[in-house]
Amino acid sequence: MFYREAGDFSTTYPQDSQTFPIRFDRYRYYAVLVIAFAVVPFIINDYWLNAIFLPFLIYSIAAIGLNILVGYCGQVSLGTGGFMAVGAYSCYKFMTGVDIWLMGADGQMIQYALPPINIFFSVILAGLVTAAVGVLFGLPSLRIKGFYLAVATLAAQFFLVWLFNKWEWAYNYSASGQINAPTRGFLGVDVTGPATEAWATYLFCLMFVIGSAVLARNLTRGSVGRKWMAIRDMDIAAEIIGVNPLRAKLSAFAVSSFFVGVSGALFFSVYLGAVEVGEAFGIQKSFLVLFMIIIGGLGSIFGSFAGAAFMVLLPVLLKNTLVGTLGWPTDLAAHIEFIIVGALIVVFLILEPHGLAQLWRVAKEKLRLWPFPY
Amino acid sequence: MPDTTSQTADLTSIPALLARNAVRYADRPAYREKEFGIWQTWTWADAAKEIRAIALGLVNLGVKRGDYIAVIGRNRPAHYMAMVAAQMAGAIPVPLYQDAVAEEMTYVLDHCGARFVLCGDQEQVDKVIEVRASVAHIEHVIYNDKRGMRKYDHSHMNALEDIKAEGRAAEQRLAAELDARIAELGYDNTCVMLYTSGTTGRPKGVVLSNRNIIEASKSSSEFDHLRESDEVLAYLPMAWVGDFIFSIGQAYWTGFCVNCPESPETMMTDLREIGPTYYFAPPRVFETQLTNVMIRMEDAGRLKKWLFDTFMDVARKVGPRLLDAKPVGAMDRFKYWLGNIFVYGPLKNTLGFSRVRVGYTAGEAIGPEIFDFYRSLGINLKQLYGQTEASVFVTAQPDGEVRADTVGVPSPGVEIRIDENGEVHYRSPGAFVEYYKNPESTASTKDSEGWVATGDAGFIEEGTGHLRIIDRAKDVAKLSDGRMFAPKYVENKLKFYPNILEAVVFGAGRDRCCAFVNIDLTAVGNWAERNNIAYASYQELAQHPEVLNTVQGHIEEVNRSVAEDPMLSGCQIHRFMILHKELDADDGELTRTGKVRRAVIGEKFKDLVDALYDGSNEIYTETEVTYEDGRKGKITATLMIRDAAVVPVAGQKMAAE
Amino acid sequence: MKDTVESFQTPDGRTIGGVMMEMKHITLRFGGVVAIKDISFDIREGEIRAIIGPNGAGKSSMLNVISGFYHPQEGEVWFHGSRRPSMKPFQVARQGIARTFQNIALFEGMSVLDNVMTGRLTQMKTGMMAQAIWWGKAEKEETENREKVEKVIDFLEIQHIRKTPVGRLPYGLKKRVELARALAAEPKLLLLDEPMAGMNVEEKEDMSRFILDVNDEFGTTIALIEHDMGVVMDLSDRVVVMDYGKKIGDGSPDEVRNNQDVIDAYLGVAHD
Amino acid sequence: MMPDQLLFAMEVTLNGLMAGVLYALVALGFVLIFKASGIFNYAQGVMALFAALTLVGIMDGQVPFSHLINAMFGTDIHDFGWHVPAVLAIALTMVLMVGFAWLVNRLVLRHLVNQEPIILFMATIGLAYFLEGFGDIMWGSDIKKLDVGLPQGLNAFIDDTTYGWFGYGFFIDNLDIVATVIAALLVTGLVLFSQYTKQGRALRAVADDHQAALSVGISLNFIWVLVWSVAGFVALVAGIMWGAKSGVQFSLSLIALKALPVLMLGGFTSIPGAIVGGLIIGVGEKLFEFIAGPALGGATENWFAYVLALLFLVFRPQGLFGEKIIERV
Repeated sequence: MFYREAGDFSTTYPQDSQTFPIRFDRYRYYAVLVIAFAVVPFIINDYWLNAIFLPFLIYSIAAIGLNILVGYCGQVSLGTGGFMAVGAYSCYKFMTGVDIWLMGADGQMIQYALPPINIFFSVILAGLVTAAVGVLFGLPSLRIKGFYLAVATLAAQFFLVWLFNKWEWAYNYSASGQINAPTRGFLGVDVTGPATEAWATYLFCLMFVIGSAVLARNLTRGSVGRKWMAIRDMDIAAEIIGVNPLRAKLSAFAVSSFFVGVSGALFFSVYLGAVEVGEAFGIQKSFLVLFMIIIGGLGSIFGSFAGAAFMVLLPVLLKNTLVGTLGWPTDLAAHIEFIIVGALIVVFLILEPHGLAQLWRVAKEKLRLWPFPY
Repeated sequence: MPDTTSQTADLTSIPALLARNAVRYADRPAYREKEFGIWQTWTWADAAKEIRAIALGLVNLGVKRGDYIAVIGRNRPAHYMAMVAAQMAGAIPVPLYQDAVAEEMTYVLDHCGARFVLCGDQEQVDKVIEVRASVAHIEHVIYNDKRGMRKYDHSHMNALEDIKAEGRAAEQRLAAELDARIAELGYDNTCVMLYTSGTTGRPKGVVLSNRNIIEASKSSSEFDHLRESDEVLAYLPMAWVGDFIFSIGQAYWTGFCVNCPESPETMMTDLREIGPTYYFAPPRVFETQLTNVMIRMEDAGRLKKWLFDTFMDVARKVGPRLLDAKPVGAMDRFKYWLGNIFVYGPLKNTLGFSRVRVGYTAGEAIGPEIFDFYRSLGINLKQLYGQTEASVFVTAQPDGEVRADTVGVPSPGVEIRIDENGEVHYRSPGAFVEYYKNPESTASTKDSEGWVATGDAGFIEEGTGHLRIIDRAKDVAKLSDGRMFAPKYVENKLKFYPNILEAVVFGAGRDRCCAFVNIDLTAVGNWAERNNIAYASYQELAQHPEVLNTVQGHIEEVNRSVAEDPMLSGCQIHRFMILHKELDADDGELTRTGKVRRAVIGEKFKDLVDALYDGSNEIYTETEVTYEDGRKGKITATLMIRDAAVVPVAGQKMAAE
Repeated sequence: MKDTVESFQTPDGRTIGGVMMEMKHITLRFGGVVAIKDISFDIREGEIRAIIGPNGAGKSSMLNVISGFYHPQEGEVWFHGSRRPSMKPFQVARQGIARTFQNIALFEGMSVLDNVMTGRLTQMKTGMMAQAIWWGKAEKEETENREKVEKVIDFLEIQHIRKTPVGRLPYGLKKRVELARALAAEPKLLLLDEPMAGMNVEEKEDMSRFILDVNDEFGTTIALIEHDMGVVMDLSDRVVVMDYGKKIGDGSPDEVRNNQDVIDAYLGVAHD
Repeated sequence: MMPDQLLFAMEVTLNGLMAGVLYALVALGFVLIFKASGIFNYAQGVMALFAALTLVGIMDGQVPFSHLINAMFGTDIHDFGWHVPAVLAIALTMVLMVGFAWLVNRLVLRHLVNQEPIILFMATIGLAYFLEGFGDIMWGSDIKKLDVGLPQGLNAFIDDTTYGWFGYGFFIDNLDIVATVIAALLVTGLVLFSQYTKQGRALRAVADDHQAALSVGISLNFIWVLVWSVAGFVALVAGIMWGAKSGVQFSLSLIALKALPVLMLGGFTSIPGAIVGGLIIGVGEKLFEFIAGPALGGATENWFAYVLALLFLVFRPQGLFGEKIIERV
């Protein structure tokens, strides 16, 4: 209905294959950016930040990551929690200064500490480390397919969580076994630690979100993305037309894990501040993110955002209505949330396997054809 | 006219205009074509280079001054460029209808004596090779699309690309020669020769000089304030004068961009993508489009349908007034504004008319409600009256004085007079030079003072000064009792009904009028579907009693309206039948531009005509038809004949007593 | 030796070059089952080579051997004059061998355009980083390949469905898109596995025309499997006939047509 | 006399074997459903939890949904104050599980036929979530003791005999022994069922080829309800065992996860595979913990099974007893 496409044509291939080929969509996208960068920071407060914006932004990154692996490359992973943990802990090490033990002249082990790295780069490095780990656990994907692989990735989940429980080096030998984010700044503004401004942390995460979205889009629109999708849709045919399955799958694992790692790093350093691996990055996290992309829409970057938003908002709403309004006990609300989420997953898989993104697409088509029905 | 000549002294030929545009609009788009998924674009600078290269190539190929170069193919930039290139080389381009049947093409190619023929693709080449057998003077065939051409004998054949390449290579050698030829071009050189798809007899080659084309383009462009930023979609046959004026004359004069669709099938989507600002279409196109809109809306949900109906009512009320900048109440303005959001805007968008600034329709009369529909949407659709001999423009409707039943006031620089027996004559800078190799018809149409007979009967409305066309002058005849018989006038009224595709009215020299009717398969078929009436074929549907009733209803309405005009009241239809086949250009029943050939039809279906008048109620008939692939076949049918109620008028009473 | 015969002209004026690919004594087993038994034949530059035979004759298996999907227990595959080592299918593809599949193997989740673009993957070289940045190298490469692909799309007359998801297409068009995907790779050797299976007469005619045009315009060497004898005889320059995994005939359509074993095989004479 | 280490190892192995049998039991639930409907039922573990919760709830005469009711109407009801004998309670629970099986088939599976396995897998994850929340709402999420009267504590007999032999008494819990016996019986029972009963054969037929099964007039719906009920039954038993051992609580649903590696080892389609796989995992993780645990800081059971299965799969993708996959184009 609002589309005016007459006179909206492309004279070059880049124009034709741009992310938002339709002018109207393009403008809407710019509008969203403007609001996100120039409006929200001024009105945001701590409640909104911690209840909605931070989790939404950070989970969006994770969802994008997982979507690349599951939605684009068709390799199901249940190890997201574990990989987020890798991101979190490596970020912790980088921002506090990695310490290495070397054999001294006298045969004694001596500890050397590298200087702490700026939080921004710590997050990115954390992503890279996670990518490496991801590749490692992705190796079996060449031999194992479908849910055999899905189950196999549980190994990553459990092993990694266990690892960060037992490995003192990872949490700097702290007695509690927890990791705590020290106060760190970016461009002179504190983004981690106890005393941070809402707008600062918000913008810091937003930056990463936009970055991730753009990178993901670029990767999925070109040859790399086509390799992934080819593997997803029909791996045998893909190999016969010249796709190297191992490289395609591993690259998907790497990229996916990178984003997941970044989100893990932010989740720990910016959002929680203090983390106990078992509860922060348990198997439930893996499922949560998986649900985000199922409900949001597999193989769609927009879907990743939609799903994240949905899964973040749902509990908040339930809590506000059941606990806030009706005054029910919290645990009850939690259980009801379980029921609703579970039911939703099933319903979505039955009615709209392509999730919110597909609903959005359909609605858009209808608007473009308006007033005609077809 | 010396004055205008002096004004545009330096711009007295298309190549001259090109040279100007190549500088003034160097980086503006001159041509676009949807190919390989995107709109390939040529700026005026590019176009100038391309065209020059082709021109050199032609000279190199041995094109001499005054040669005729035939161009056969769909609307493509390369073809337009080739025509201009031909002019540069001193030759005269002769665009032909690509869907012309071999024998038609043979005649034209033979008549114009073309030494060179440019073909769009293999299909056209094959035709020309066939023709070449009988037409000796065709020396060389140039083709644009290389697909499937590799196996052909190339001793007298080239791809346009190669010509271009050779041209570039020959730049050094032939530049001087070419420049000389370009310099020679003046107002009085022939610009183009166009064959009129004569409604009767052989097509005639209308010779149009640079003066004709450029003056016509100039004045019409100013008339509608066309600018270099305008966009047109070139989809009508290149051999038709209109396309030449829009896509070359006006385009080169104002420097706007000509867009060519990817293929006839994708025409509608391409139209939508480009969203032209200046648009021409014959009434047929608007008609079918409206029919489609209505059919598609039939299946819309309740809400959408309600929105559509309510707001279309609003539009009909205030839309045209707004267009003509007449006073409109605030409430209505608001309603219209809403409607624009919910209906008109999206509708225009889906039809591709969002950006249309000036839209024209011509060729035949357009149904008032069709015309009003588009105008009420806020599309500035107007009518003009013109013909090949006039380089299109005789009259046109100025903004703000647009009506369905007139064809407007004389275009700038055009004088009009109506002679004693009602025929319209005009004199204008656009008036053609002559009919090629045909002095006698030239003499019979154009007199010594340059007055040209249009062959149409009409009159100038008192007060408004608008011209109204009744019919072809020669078709305006008398009934046996001497009353006026203007078949076209009635046929048009009939054709305004969506159910009726074509109508042919007989009555010249007879005591009363009878008619053939063609039903519109889309509209009627759709109606049949919704009333689940099963039908196997066009004929079966055509003879369905329900259909006959509907058509009879339409005819009787028309009779009533015709009766209102005492001058034409004799033209009421007493009996009619629905034909068993659609009238078709391939069977010679219509002209290539889709006008009915009354004589031919009267001859071909003599048995049916007689049946109409001998009072029988049905008749069995056999007819030969030509299928798309050229095969011939026979169809047989038994046709119902119905009587239609007529309004008794003074004239008849007297005749009765 | 006939394998070394130099290029010659076909009646319709196409040049057939020397041997491009040669299969030497190929034997392929699945467990106990012998799918192909000691078969040898060659494929020449620029020719249309057909492999025919009744169901279960091992035709598809042979194609799978050529495209490196199956690895024969015995025998050698020679390509461009050198023995081909055991390769993964994607390596074979990169040698310039493209194929279509008997039961269409398009990527249902993608548009026609993307499917055909996947055919170019072997030619696209920019690394992940460049892709992630996109502007510059990756975009340039994308555009260049898009141009090539659009030529193919134009050639096979599928412009109107460019952006349609392949899932929505009718069978006949899917086959054409698959051919487009294979062509996009600009293969030296094109393998067609029953290109006309399940098509109606017009579709078959179209497809034959396209196959001939491909061979004609691009000089692509084509090896095809087909049931429809008539089609095969019209299309191909030379025909290999297989039956129960054995080669029972090889030669020009006419030679094969008059070969007694072939006639028996097709009339279904009992095998002893 | 033997070196202590070896004795410990033997003891550990023994315990491992017994744990393994339980793994096998849970794994069977998966195998059944997978064979019959190609669905990898992630919800199996939660079913066990749900079954156990229900059993306890019924035995203690809890009022279902008392939480919810109290929250909604401000009432304060908890239980009916009666106690249901174990046998009856088990029967009732079983009925409930059958009902659940029917619902699952009716509301979920029927709408997902011919979807890729992975979609179905995700659906069962959703199912698991639903059931978990549902169970908690129905019976409350507090840890409960489950006692259906199984013997518990040190088995004196084994202790004495082994002491007699090695001068070191093995510590074996009676419950484990009972569990093992029951599990063993159940396993044999299931094997016999699928081999020798009409339904069993039908089930196998379906597993081999849906179309064929349909054509010989076997109702898919019936089979699915059947297998889900059987799976429910298995879940119930497993629930009782683990419940009795370590109380009924959320962690119980994780034993399902433990069964996954078992399946990967044994192959999703093979009953003997499930059994052998179960034993391997059981023994393997206990021994590994016994040998390498201390060095690694313990709690290696959390992941050992998975990593083992993962490595194993890399070399034998189809598992121990799974059929070899031949790819075709």
